[in-house]
Amino acid sequence: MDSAANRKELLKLYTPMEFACTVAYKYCKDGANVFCGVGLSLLPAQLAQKTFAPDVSIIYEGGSIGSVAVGRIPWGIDDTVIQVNAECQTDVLSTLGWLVQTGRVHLTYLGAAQCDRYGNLNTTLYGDDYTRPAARVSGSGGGHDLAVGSQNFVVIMNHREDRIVDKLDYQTSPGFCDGGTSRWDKWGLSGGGPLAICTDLAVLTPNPVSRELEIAAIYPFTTLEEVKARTGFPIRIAAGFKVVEPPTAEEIKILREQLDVTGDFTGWKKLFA
Amino acid sequence: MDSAANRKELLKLYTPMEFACTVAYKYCKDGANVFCGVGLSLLPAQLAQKTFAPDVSIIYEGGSIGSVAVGRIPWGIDDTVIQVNAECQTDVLSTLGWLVQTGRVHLTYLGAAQCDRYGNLNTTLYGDDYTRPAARVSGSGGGHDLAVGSQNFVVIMNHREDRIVDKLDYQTSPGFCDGGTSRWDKWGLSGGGPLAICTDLAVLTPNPVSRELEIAAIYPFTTLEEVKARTGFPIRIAAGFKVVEPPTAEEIKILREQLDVTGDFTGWKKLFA
Amino acid sequence: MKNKLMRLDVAVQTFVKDRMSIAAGGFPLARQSNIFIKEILRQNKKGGVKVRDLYWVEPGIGFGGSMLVAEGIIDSVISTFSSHERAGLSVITRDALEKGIPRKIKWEDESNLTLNSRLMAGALNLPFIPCGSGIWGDLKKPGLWDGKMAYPKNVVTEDPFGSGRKVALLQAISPDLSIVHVPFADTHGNGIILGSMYYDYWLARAGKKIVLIADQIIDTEMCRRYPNLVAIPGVGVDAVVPWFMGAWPCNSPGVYGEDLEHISMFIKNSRGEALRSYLDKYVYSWENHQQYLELIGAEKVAALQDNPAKVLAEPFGQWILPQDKVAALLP
Amino acid sequence: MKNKLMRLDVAVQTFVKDRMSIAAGGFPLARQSNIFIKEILRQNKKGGVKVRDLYWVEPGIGFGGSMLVAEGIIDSVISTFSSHERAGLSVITRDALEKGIPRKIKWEDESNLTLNSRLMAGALNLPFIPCGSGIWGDLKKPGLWDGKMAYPKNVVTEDPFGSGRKVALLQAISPDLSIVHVPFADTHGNGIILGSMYYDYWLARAGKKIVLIADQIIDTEMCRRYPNLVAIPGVGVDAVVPWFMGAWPCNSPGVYGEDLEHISMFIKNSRGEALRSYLDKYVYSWENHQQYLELIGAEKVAALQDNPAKVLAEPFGQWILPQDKVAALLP
Repeated sequence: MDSAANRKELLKLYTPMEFACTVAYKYCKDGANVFCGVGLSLLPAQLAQKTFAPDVSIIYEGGSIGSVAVGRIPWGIDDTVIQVNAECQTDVLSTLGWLVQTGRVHLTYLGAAQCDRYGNLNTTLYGDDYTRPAARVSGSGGGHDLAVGSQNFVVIMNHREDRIVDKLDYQTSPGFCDGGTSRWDKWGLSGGGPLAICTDLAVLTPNPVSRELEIAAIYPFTTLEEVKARTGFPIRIAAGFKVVEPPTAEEIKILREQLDVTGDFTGWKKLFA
Repeated sequence: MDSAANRKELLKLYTPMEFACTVAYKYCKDGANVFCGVGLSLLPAQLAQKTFAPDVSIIYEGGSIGSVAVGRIPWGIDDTVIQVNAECQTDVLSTLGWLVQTGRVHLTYLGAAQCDRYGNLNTTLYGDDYTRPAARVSGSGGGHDLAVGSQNFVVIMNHREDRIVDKLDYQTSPGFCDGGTSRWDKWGLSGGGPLAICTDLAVLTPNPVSRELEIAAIYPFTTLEEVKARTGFPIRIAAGFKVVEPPTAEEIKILREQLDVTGDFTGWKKLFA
Repeated sequence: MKNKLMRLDVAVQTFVKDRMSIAAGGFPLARQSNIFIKEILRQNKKGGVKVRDLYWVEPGIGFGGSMLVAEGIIDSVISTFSSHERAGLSVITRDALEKGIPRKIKWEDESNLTLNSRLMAGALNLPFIPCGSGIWGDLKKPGLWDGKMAYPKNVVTEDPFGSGRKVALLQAISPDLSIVHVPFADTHGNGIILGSMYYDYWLARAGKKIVLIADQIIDTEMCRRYPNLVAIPGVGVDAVVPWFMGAWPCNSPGVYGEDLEHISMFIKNSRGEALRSYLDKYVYSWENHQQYLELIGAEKVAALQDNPAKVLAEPFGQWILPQDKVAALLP
Repeated sequence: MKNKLMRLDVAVQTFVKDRMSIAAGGFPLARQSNIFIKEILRQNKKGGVKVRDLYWVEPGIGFGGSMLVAEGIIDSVISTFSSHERAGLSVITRDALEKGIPRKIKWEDESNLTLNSRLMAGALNLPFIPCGSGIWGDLKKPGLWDGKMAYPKNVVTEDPFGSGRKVALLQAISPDLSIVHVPFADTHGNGIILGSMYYDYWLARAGKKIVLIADQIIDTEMCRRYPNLVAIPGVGVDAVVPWFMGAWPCNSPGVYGEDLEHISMFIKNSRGEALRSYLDKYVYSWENHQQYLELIGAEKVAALQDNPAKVLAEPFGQWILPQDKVAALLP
């Protein structure tokens, strides 16, 4: 099989982030309480809700629970389109404090600027000087709290050697901390940590013992060599490694026609430009 | 003047607790935020509101703010008659936690089973064994919190030697603690403590230095001797000591016709039985 | 979201276990979980549950709590007061505390701020919370007083940030079960409260499990129209028990007022044979919701509903589900 | 209760002082106190106030906060993120942090739970509060980073009640002033929020002084009918500034949606001359509420009001006071 040709063909049909979303949404279970952040992390729970998980409850940290976005995908958790039909409007202490910290949130989707070998995340800044960052990103928002208390989380992010890194420029949100069982033993954090990092190239999952990220799967348009080259630390291959199947027609139809209609999130409209 | 005859005459016209209420309500200032508890402590703020302090805001610890009781005086802060026309319904953390502890409550009316020489209160039990009290009374409720955080408070209670005592059977709510400035220096409590103890015989106020209670006034139907005899510790006479004037016709009219209509609180109906 | 409606008997059988801690919402005259409490007693008699020693957390021990004490299935109480407000002190609680009738109970006194704070800490999964109350006086002394303290009481400490201020650290309470009576809830568990909230915002959230008892089940569309009225988000609630007049003889503002006549009668019948007869009639004699309502009496129900606070519920009548629809939704 | 209505300019002159801390409610797209922020800048120019160094506390620095940074009157920020959500990061905040344009600002990063908890602690007059967040990572490191730390950051400690659990103790924040935009408030200061509350329940309560900005002034009768919708009790509020469209270009759910077009335009005009022109036009050029509305444009106002979330406010239209009545009530 000619992987270069293969890649070329698939990337005419799907964007890498459509791969990431269609891998990520499968971690969502029907009936689960799912927390969504901003940007790409908004998509998987909504895709799950519109397919196999109609009874999922989507929680936004601002306090909106059970809403279905009206008209367009929200620009943020504070967008009016998710203020319309929520079953309940409460506040940040009730979402991040009560629901998340008591373990009532089963799954959270997070974005990140950087992720280290133990799934710890940086969403704050690039550079080595906090007082004058090379680039300021957004900040923790509720990310730290969700990483601490959510039963599990899944990260969606870009895969570059300066993003999947050995050492974070800023430690915003905990994954498996120092690895192994340190998240619980040493740091006493309540939640279970990251299930997977879904990038635009591959799916990384923690080794069950060391909790170091390994390559669990790659997308068919890339190669293990490319993934390793784009990872900022020497990364192992997980047991059961596989190549991800392309998104199904139904997944793509819902993603493009009902969710990311404008293409702002996955960039799919550029495929046809 | 024949004090015995005098007494007899006045007690045909007013009950002792009507004296207590009409003294107590004058501590209320117009525009003040006033906290009311149960029983007799409900009356003074409402009397003030209906006379010289129309802009008083009455707060009940359950969360009802700004309500005017409909039909009858409430049996408690949880009575439906103050659920009807409140401007705001919130919760105990907002009333006792936020409003009281940040000093936004100017005055509180409290009842008590016992009061000691420094205005500390017992509303919990009689007897010297917590594990088997001679008599259980109600308990703190919000009394402790109000005594801690309210800018000031006024107590309405019965005057007997086992009620105005040297030593409380149970220390429920702080007055001036160990006396002097110990309330602030030693215990670090935020509010200002008791302004007055209005009993069925007299008005006790704290000495400005020692903070020990002194007899500031007695009602015209009693004597200093009687008050001293009914006080469980040797009590001094305050500077400016006086004899209280009987309630005015207007005060009595409002108390009986608009507030304590049934006479359950002050017992006025028994005068005419 | 899931349909969380559950029959009263099933809810008690599912969620109530011996030696568990239960936090019950409301206030002595308001929205106490009286029907749930009665069903604990009924199931205990029928063998649906076997409960001997409950650890009971309630702002003020009034009607329901007193019945549990009377039937001897309370081991320990954390509370701030015990009374039926102006109707009088709780005779039953006094007899238990003063005379050990029908058994000695352990009692821990709190203030309304310290107890509500401890429950908020539980709801937020914090092990403790500071408070300005509980520094001076006897509230900070050990409360559960049978000689074997379950845990130490308030730890007075200084602000580590250097303000010099003293606070009491209060241990969090995360009850095994929180039960709260609300006038309205939908099938997803979204609970709406009208009138004073008392502790219920945080008391509900504090439970490891959360059960609401609702006078009326409403269409979720009402929650979507008034999402800011939902005080208890359904996403965290485990079950909703529909039971009209479930708080009686307490009030449920918007739906009915307190039955002061009945509460006064209960206080007068709080001892010996009179108490036995009372419990036999009002707790054990009836078999279903219809008989329960008949026991209260149609006239009394109508009178209690005809209450000035009904104005609070006026806008919401159109979303109340009819009884047959609720029955069909009950598993 | 007292009439607490106050003109915008008077409110800024009354409550805003240099070197004070201000906590501002909302979220980057929602109910930010934009008109109050603009008035701070306007009064600063006119001499009504003289503000150089504010200590700014806000969940997410978006439109309003960015303007204050752009005009160089922010000394320090405590926040959790800085962005206009999907519209993009705050260019102005980035320029200040990365390049010191127009001046270097001090920045302290929190998470949404830690910052909201710190404000709740302030509202409850607690010196600190524990939290499960802020134990691991860099959020617990000193934040206000000019070399002279104003105070130590999170103190990680163990539960004194022996659970073995670790928590971070977070220092309380009691801002000198809390400002919160609400769709509805009455003259007594009772504030109603529709849609997500974000931090505002506790952020409002945390202020030593509390000012609400309301799109509409409602008759107190509405509060009496829907007392459970009052999120911010008037009894603790110091002033209410009536200003329709005051949150624009953010949303005020129930009244209008966010103006994404304008926010995107603002981001594109966040530097140099373009920024100057933007501020001249949108902050300084107008003289009164009518001119402010004209600047937005009647068509735009109508379009933003015609928003699906208007359903949330539908039941309340009858209690909105007309403009002339509000004007008459303003001292």
